[in-house]
Amino acid sequence: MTVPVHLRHDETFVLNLGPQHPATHGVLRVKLTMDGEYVVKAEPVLGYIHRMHEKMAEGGTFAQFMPNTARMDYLHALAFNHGYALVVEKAAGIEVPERAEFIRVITVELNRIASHLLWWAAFLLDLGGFTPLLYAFDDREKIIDLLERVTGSRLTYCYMRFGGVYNDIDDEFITGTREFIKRLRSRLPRFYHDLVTHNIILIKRIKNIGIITPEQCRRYGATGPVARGSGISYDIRKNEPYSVYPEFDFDVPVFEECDSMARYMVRMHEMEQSLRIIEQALDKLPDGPVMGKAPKMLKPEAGYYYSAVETARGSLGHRLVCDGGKNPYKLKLRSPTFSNLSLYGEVAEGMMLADALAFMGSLDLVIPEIDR
Amino acid sequence: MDTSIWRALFYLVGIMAFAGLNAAYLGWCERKGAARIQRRIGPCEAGYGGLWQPLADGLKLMSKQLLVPQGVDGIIFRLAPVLAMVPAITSMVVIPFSENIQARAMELSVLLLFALASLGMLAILLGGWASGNKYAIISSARAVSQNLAYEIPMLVTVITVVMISGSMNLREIAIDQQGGFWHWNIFRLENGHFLTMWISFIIFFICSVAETNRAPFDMAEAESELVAGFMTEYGSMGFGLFMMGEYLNIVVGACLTATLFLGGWDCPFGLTPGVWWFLIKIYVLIFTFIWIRWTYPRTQIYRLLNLSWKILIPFSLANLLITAALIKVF
Amino acid sequence: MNGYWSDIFIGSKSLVTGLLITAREFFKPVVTEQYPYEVPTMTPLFRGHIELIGNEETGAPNCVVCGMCQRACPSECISLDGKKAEGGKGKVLISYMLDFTKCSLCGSCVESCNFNALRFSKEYNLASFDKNDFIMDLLKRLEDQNRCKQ
Amino acid sequence: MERQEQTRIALAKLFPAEPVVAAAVAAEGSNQEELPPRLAGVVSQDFARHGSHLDVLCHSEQVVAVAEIMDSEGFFLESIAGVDWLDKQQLEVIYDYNRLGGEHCRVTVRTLIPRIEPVVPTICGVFPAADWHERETFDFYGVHFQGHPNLIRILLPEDADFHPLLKDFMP
Repeated sequence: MTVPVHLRHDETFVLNLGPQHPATHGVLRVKLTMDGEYVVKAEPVLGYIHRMHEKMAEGGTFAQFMPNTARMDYLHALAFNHGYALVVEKAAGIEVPERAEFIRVITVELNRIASHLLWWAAFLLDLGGFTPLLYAFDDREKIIDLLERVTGSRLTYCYMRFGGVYNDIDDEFITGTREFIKRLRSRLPRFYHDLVTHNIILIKRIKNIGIITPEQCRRYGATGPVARGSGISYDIRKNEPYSVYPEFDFDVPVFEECDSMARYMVRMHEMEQSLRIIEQALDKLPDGPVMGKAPKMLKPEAGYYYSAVETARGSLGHRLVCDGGKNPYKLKLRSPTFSNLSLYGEVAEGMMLADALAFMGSLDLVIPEIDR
Repeated sequence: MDTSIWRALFYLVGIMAFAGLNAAYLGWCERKGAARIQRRIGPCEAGYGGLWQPLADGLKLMSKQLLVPQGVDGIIFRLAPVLAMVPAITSMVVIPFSENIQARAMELSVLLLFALASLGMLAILLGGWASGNKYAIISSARAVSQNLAYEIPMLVTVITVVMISGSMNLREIAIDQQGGFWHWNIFRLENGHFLTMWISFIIFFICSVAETNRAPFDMAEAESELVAGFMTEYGSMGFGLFMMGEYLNIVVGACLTATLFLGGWDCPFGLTPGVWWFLIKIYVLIFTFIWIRWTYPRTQIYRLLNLSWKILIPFSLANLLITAALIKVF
Repeated sequence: MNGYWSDIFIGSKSLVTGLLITAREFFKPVVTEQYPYEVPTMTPLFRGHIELIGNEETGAPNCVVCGMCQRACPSECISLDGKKAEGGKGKVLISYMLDFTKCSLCGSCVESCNFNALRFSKEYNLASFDKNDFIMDLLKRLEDQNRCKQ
Repeated sequence: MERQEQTRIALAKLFPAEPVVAAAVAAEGSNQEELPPRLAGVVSQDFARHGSHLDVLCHSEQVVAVAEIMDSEGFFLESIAGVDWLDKQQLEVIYDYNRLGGEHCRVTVRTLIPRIEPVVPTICGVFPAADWHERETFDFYGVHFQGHPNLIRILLPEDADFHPLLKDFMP
């Protein structure tokens, strides 16, 4: 609600939201100081699923960390695969064949759609709508089946290798993907927009809720759909092109309203853009090997390397420090939701409980990625 | 009217059976309906089509211990689920199922129903309050403000119906609408009431969804915000009674809507009226409750109050005035 | 006041549209698979736990005990042992243990193998009450498979 | 290029004596290993190779001043990372800055501090984003960010008494 409320700071109580709570999607805990139903202070408490992946990276070889990357953002695992592969390839100077890069882009974008579908489903669940969840899962299931076909797993993929990908795609995958594109395109207007986006209850529920100003985005380092919903046209695929993204024609959806609805719309439009990318990639898919020449044991030159990719939630950075050894000397993962969530306390202040939770849903949190 | 003890016993048993069956099997209907809408199968393991599922659920709930957590107000905590159930069953007493099937045809039976509905709200308040849980207390506070806001437009629309029928006796109101759907209050041709009464019907229906705390107005048990709302601390049959009370409230709401607006036991074409028509009407209404629940997301508490105070109350008042004018003019 | 009326009309329209969509879905066939009654087909790349590949003719494992899989494994799930082959060169596998409780099915071992000695099994019904059931003796598994073939 | 140059000049003002040396290092940047340790200063580097345009090595007390310049140039703080150089008995704190849209420019700011008493002033006052990132670095490396309002454990349990990413920590 935009009406300013006078919060009484003397008559408050503390509401422990989580770590086990239906709205926190996992094990996030938010310590809410409440005045009645109004949030006076919100303080996220992290670390309930912290696994110290960065130490694991230092303990093994470069290749041995690859399976771990999928265990952070389990919804957009292939982007984490991709980001890690890119930074190591950058450090070790490995060439990737073009076909492999195309396959990477296709699978990452499919995974991005799956991630957005799941976000949409979970967001609607936060808002109390259960049926859309299953419609989205119906579509997501198709993507997962396709990805299972090429990667061998359904959720925590370990598909990319330094210098290429694990497995080539086949005709069945290509026809399946084309069918899926057609299917989602026909379903988006009805099951997503008519049923939910244009629904007056939803509009009233998330419009003008959770305003994040562009300046707040910059000060807190928010990226991805959160920044794009605040009118900042920043997408690493465009601003800092990596892989073969420059070859495709796609738009970066930007909405100026800064509210939860804007973030919602950004993600809905991103799905359509991802479909466009996949379609073009399938059309242009070159022939050739899917695995380049890469030494079995990598020993990158000592130095500092940074590489960023755009995941479904924002900019994922890998800061790699090498000392010339065969394992990463230091690998820091800059996960997007860690920064996105850090502005929660400032923005949620003065909201009503239900709005604060709707706002939290609109940030698209994946807790294992925050806690790493 | 016959007042023998057998009649009382017959209705006591009949109403209890009707209430019990509905409370149990509406849960099954809800799950099956939701499953169909979501293109799933729903309960299918226990019996044919999962028909024994309510029985299995009931047995499970009954065999569990009623946990009374430390720090709750024991008496009120135990009383609240019963209080949720009793008014709902009692309401059945005045519902006219057909011309001959009605336990007690009271004057002012409409008023009695509203009094009992408010008691049901009290159960939520007490249950949430006695739990001593923060989520439960927020939920109770929401439930009270919501019920308060929605009783006003509901009563105002009922007054319009009462004005048309000239009685507060549900039986009289139903008899007044006999003889085909053009006599029903919602489409009433007489005096041109059909011009406004369909709006009254919609208002009344929305209010009964809100009164029974059903989605999209389930603010009190919004599970993604308040965990389980006032039921957070309840387990076993305490929870079971709350659930049954909720379903019974839906039945009562549907019965009331059917009687006030849809001609009670009347056949739409004026032929062979009977209890079957009444049952068909209430189950269609109940299906609509389920259908609505599995279509929309939840509203926000202040949106809900806005809807009542800014849209429903002005509209119902305007309807009241127009109806009064129509009655006066013709 | 403008927004008031448009909210009511556009809002009601959107609500009716929503109801119509779910009503149409109500009459469509189910899309879910009832698992124990219908089993979906498995993709060729399905990753179950690993298993040894035996020689087509003799049935003896292809493994030459080079230990590449053991070194490639990020979670140290694999422990294998071999002894010198009698009268020949190279080694013979005498035990191959997989600690499946630690395995994350990454497939590094299968990829690192240069002798076509490892592959993913298609096993997925792996529930058990006992943790020890997941410490698997793959050599024994291969022998069992060979016996089944005969 | 314009933005990069502008930022470079703004940052170079912090290191009055050293720009000449820094430029020389940049020229021969390809074989850094053989050169003597880098002095504080700003260096342009190959983006395609290292993933950042400017590499700033500063003294720990300059961190806040650098952050203020980055803030006025419209950058945002992407992350803070620690590195433990056990053999040199030093800890390194790496700040990654980036711009949200506009001309692309990434800046890496590094500072080296003694391992015995790792103290760096906080940049929370400039970028609130640093709050959590600094807490994380404190959590993993024990770097004490002076002036941080709430320097407590973030990812590890509240009662943890170790800093797991230090190279001599063995679980």
